[in-house]
Amino acid sequence: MRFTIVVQGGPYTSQASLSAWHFARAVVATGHEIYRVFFYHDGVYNGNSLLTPPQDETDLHMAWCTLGRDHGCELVVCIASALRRGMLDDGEARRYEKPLANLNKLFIVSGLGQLIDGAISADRTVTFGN
Amino acid sequence: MRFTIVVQGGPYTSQASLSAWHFARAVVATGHEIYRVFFYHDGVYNGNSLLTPPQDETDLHMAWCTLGRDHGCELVVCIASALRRGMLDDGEARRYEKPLANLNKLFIVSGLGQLIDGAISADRTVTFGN
Amino acid sequence: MPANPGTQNAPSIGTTAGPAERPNKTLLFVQSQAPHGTLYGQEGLDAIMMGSAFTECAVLFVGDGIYQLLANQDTSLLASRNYSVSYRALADYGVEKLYCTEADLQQRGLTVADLVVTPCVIDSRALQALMTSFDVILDF
Amino acid sequence: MPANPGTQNAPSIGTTAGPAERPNKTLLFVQSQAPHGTLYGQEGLDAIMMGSAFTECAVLFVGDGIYQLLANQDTSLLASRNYSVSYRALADYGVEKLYCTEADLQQRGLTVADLVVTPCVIDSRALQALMTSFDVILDF
Amino acid sequence: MILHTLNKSPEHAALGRCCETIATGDVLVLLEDGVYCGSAGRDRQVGELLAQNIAVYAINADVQARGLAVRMTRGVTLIDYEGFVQLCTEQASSKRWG
Amino acid sequence: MILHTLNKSPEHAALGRCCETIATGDVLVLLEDGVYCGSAGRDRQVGELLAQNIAVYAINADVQARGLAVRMTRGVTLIDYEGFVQLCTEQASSKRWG
Repeated sequence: MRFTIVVQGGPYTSQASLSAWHFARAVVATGHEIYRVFFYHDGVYNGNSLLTPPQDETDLHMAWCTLGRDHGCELVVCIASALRRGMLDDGEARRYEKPLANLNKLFIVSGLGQLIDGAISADRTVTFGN
Repeated sequence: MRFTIVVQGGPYTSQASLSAWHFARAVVATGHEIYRVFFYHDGVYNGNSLLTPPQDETDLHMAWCTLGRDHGCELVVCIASALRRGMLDDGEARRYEKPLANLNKLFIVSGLGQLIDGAISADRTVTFGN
Repeated sequence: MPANPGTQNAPSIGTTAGPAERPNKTLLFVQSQAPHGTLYGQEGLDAIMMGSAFTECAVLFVGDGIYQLLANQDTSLLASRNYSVSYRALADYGVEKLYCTEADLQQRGLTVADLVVTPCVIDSRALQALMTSFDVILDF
Repeated sequence: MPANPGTQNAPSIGTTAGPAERPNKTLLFVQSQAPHGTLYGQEGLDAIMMGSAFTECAVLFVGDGIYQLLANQDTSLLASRNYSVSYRALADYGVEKLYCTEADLQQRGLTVADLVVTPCVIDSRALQALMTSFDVILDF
Repeated sequence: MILHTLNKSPEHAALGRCCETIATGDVLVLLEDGVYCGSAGRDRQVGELLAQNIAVYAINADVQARGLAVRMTRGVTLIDYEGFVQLCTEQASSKRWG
Repeated sequence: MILHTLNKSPEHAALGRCCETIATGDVLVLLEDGVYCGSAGRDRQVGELLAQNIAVYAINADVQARGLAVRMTRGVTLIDYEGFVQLCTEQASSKRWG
């Protein structure tokens, strides 16, 4: 089956991101497929390439990147949530004349249509939030 | 009287930051003094210079910057909270070999000692959180 | 991407399905937070409007979520966005099915006359049936 | 900055005050969230340890906050930090006054024997007096 | 005495815990979603505090934003942020419930 | 049928709302702070669901992390994340309570 995973909580602040990541790994481990991980609300903070957690804690940003790279999972960040929270890719940084981008290139900035498409196109949609 | 204001919520996500900012302005407007604004937990996201809210919404990052500049309020971001959430100043970005800093220079990165000192040294400490 | 966000007035399930196409899944959006205290309501409403361009959508207000529809919200002192009025526009997006429960209204001393739009008031048995009748539930 | 974070074992209020110095304010830290679900507990504990270097500190556990002290937490499967054991170190930091209420324990089917440290169990009247007896309350 | 702030609706345990703990002479400030605790139909516990002569305030900006202007319980005093600051100066400390 | 997830302790209104809405044939997965709802002393409502033959699961990693391994109510089945995925495939949709 194909899963869309919706992440609404920020890393560390709430457990939502950690739970979603464990769930995503289990989807892959059980032979299912991740259609898309959609980061909404504070979930967009997972794409912050500057996350610097203590060395003895799980690096959630790197964990998502690894999942995206190793399994080709699409990691999509909601553009409206991201702009409001200051998570920018190169294109948005240029457009809004900000000096830099902090979103990892493995994360795709896109619209809410990707959430709806994910919900419609995947076999199952599971949400993790605060 | 001198106030220390503790902000534990992220901008927009919860109302805590907006309430704290209204309160801070009222402290100044009523002739009192802000000893320090201490940003803890998700409050550190208020220092993100990349925040790009919709044009018809209050720009909380700029609002704090204005308060800091116009009234000389000390805006202190907890370093442990900030690192974990990827809010870095130039020094921390260099130290952790990250390519860029996203914390506005009007915000000071410092330790939890500044929270304790704020609580001890101010006449009143008021916390805004989720 | 199989979905086509072309039509604004989402036809009901089945009628959109062309010969080689599966019918679109139907979506139930659930709003469960009070407005302004968190951004869930506002960002949830954005998602509902987007959903209406793709497929059949309905909205369920549970618990404090019903407060999002309370009339006469005035956010000018708060310097925040009064998005409650946008719920009136949902019908133009083809989202005409709004639901809440009798218990949630009563517990809050509210009637539908207090709200900016008029949701369908259901009991908990109908709530179970409602949730089962949609393909996907999206929670805010 | 007037405070001096030099001493680890915080003496009680009054004894630190030198001739030209006001006595340090005393701090009551309040932990009100369960562990792991949010970061409040862990970041609150960091603040308590820092506080102990400055002045007299005590910790009040209210509601689900008492769950932070539950013994036998094992976060290895979760890949999260088990900071509950650090509460045992608080005494070394001079923080010896930990409080919770009888009602909160009972409501959760807990006794102090279930906890990694032994807080002082108080009733709600004593809780009022406790909160009033500290200069500053810091909530997590 | 203590200024208590409450920023959650009556759905949350914070309200009950605040009411158990608040003492005569303390004051309560309802802000953000806490203002629902002082609105018609949700005000049982706040009513009990008022009956005990505990002063209850609500931030007007939050009341207006939530459409509660005509629904607030008699006895709950609406204040602006300046009034909130003033109350803070009058009480020895503050405690947040949320 | 629906897979319900609950990630809040019994202090929150989410538990009651979930229990009102869950139907025969649905399943409940307790995760994060939701696992407290299936622990000794806090399990009244989960006990009622079990009595109605509604299957209740709890994420083992969350149970262990919170020190609840020996305190979980008999009848609540501990699962790992793989088990959670499996349950999702068996139910038509999922609903989050929090």
